[in-house]
Amino acid sequence: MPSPTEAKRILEAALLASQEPLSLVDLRRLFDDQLGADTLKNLLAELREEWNGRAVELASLASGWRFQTRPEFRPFAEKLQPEKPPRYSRAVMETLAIIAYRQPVTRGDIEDIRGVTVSTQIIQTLESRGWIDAVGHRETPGRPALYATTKSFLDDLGLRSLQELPPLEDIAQTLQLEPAPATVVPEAANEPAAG
Amino acid sequence: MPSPTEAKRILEAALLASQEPLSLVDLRRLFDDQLGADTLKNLLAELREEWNGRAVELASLASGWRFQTRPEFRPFAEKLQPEKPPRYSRAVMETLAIIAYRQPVTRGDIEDIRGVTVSTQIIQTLESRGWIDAVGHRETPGRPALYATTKSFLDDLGLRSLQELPPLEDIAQTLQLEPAPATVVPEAANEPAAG
Amino acid sequence: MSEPTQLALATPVARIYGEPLIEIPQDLYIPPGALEVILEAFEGPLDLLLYLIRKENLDILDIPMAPLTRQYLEYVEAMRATNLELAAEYLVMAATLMAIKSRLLLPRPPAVELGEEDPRAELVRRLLEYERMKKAALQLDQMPQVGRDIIAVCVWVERTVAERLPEVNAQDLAEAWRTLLHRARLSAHHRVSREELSVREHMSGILRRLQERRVLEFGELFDPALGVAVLVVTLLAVLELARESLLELTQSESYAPIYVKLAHAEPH
Repeated sequence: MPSPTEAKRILEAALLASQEPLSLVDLRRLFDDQLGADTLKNLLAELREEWNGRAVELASLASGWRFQTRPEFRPFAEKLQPEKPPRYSRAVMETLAIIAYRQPVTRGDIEDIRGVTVSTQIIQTLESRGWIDAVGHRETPGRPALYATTKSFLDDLGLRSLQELPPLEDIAQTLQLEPAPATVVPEAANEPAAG
Repeated sequence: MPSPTEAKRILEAALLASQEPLSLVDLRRLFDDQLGADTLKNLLAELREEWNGRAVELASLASGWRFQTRPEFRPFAEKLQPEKPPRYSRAVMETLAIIAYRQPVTRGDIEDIRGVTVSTQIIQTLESRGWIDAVGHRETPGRPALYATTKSFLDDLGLRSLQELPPLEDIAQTLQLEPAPATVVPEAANEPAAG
Repeated sequence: MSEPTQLALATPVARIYGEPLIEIPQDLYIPPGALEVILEAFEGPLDLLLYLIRKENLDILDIPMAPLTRQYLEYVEAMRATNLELAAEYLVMAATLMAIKSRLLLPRPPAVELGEEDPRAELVRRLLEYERMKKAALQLDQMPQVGRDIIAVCVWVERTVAERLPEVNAQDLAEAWRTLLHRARLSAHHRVSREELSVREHMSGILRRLQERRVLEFGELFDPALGVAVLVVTLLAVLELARESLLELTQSESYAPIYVKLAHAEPH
C-alpha cells in the first residue's frame, strides 16, 4: 500500500497523463482496488487544493476528474497555437441548446422549436464532436431518432450533470398573460427537462 | 511583464497543455518575446526543481521541453491503459517448457522432443531474458551445451522451486490411452522467435 | 385589441401579400451592402419575429398583430428583393400571421369566447420557447469549452525506457508441454512427476556449482541442514548426472575423498 503522499503523486501523474477524465473506478484500479473510494476522494480534494493558484486545475466532471487549463490561460494558449479554434454557428448552438434542455428530442422537435429546417450537417457536427448521440427512436411513422447530450458534452463544458446547465430564463413567469387564456403557455409549469 | 511566479505558472501550464515538446523560441512567444532566454532558462530550471519528487518530471529533450511521467510510473500507466502484452511464439514456449521440465537438456534433446529444429534465435531469446543458461556440456561429439532454467526464471514466474510447476502426471496418463503415433506432426522448421 | 389605427389612413407605397406597405421600415435604412448581412443573420421566421417584437418593445404576451405582421412582411420582401434565398418557412409564417390577424378581427359570439383560445396563443408559446432556447444557446456558447477556451492536459507517458517483455506463467508452460505431448503422442517416456522435477532441478544446480568451482569434494554437494529428503534427492541427482555421463566421480583409493567434476571438463 502506498503512503498517502505516494498515492497522491501517483494520482496526479495518472490524471496528468490521461486526456480523458478518469472515474473513481479507473483511479481505484491504479491501486488494485486497495484504496477505498472515500480515501481516494479525500486525496483528490487535497490534490485539487494543491493546484490552487496555478494556471492548470483539477476539474471534477461528469465522467470523472481531469487536469485542464483554467479559462484565464486562453490568451497564452492562443499565442502558442495561432489558428483560432472554430466557433459553432448559431444554428449549431441553438440545436445543441434544444437537445441539452429538452432531451430526448427528434429532429422534428428541434425544427418545431427553431421554426426552420435543421440540416443533417448540424446534427453531424454535434455528433462528430461527441456531444450528442441517438439514444433511441420515437415510435411514430419513420421512427425518428431521439437525440440526447453525452457525458463528453458535460465534460467539455466543465459540468458534472445536466442540472448544472445555466437555468433557462423564463419571461412568461415574470409577466402576466393579459386576457389570461386558459391553455396558453403550458411550458411555464414544467421547466427544465434536464436530468 | 508577468512576475517570475506568474511566468512560471504560465510556463507550467503551457508545457502541461502541449502535446509536443516546446522549444525556447515557442516559450518566449508566450511572453511576446519580453522574457530573455536566460531568464526563461532559469525559470525552467526552477520549475524542474519544483517537480522533483513527483511522478511527472520536466524533461529537456533535443526538440525542447516537455512534461513526462517518470519511468517508475510505468506500471501504473499500464494499469490504466494496458498495452497488449507481447507473447512468445509457440516455439519459444515449448522450448522453455522442455528446458523447465527436462533440464538439463541440450538443443538436440529439445529437437528430439519437439520434432523440429530449434533455432539459435529461440535459445537466445530465452538466454537474453535470463531465464535459461548453459550449465555444462554433454560429453558427446560437438560437446553440446546443457541448458537449465535460472533462479530468475523461478522469480519471474513466482515460483520457489521447479516443483511448483504444474504437475503433468495426469496428462501423461490420459495420453497413454491413445494409440502410439506413426509419425511426428511436421512443423515449419524456422519458426520465428518472439519479438 | 391594441391595434394602432393612425397608419390606416396613410397612402400605402406598396402592397405586400395584400398588406399595405406604408413606408420603408426605419431600421432598414442601412448601407446597401450591410443589409444582406443583417437579413442573413436571422435564424428563421421566429428569430425575425422576436427581433421585431424586441425592437419595437412590444408585449410578447399581448402582441399587436397588425403592425407586427406588416413589419414582418416588409422584411420578407426586403429579403426577396436582395435575392436572398428565402426559406419556405418565412412564407408559411407570413400566412400564419395573416390568419391570426384576420381571426382577431372577426366578431366572436360571447358564448364561444369563453372556451376559445386566443388565436395568438400558439404563436406566443412558440416565440417564448424559441427565445428561451436562443438565450440558452448564447449562454452555452459563453461557457468555457474544452478545445476552444480550455486545454485538457495530457502529458507524455514515458514507455520507451524498458523493452516490454512477454509475461509467462507456470500454467502457460504446462500448456506448452501439454501441446507438445499431444503432438508427439509421447507418453510414459516423458512423464514428469514432482519427484523427478526435484531431481532434475538438483541436477541443474550441481552442474551450475561445478561451473564455478571445477572440482568439488563429494561431501560438499550435500547440506545436511536441508534435511534427509534433500540429501536423497541430491544423491539421486548426482547418480543421474553420472549415468548421463555429465559428471565424473573420482577416488584415488578406497576411503580417500571422492571428487566430483564435470565430465571431461575443458582445461582452462
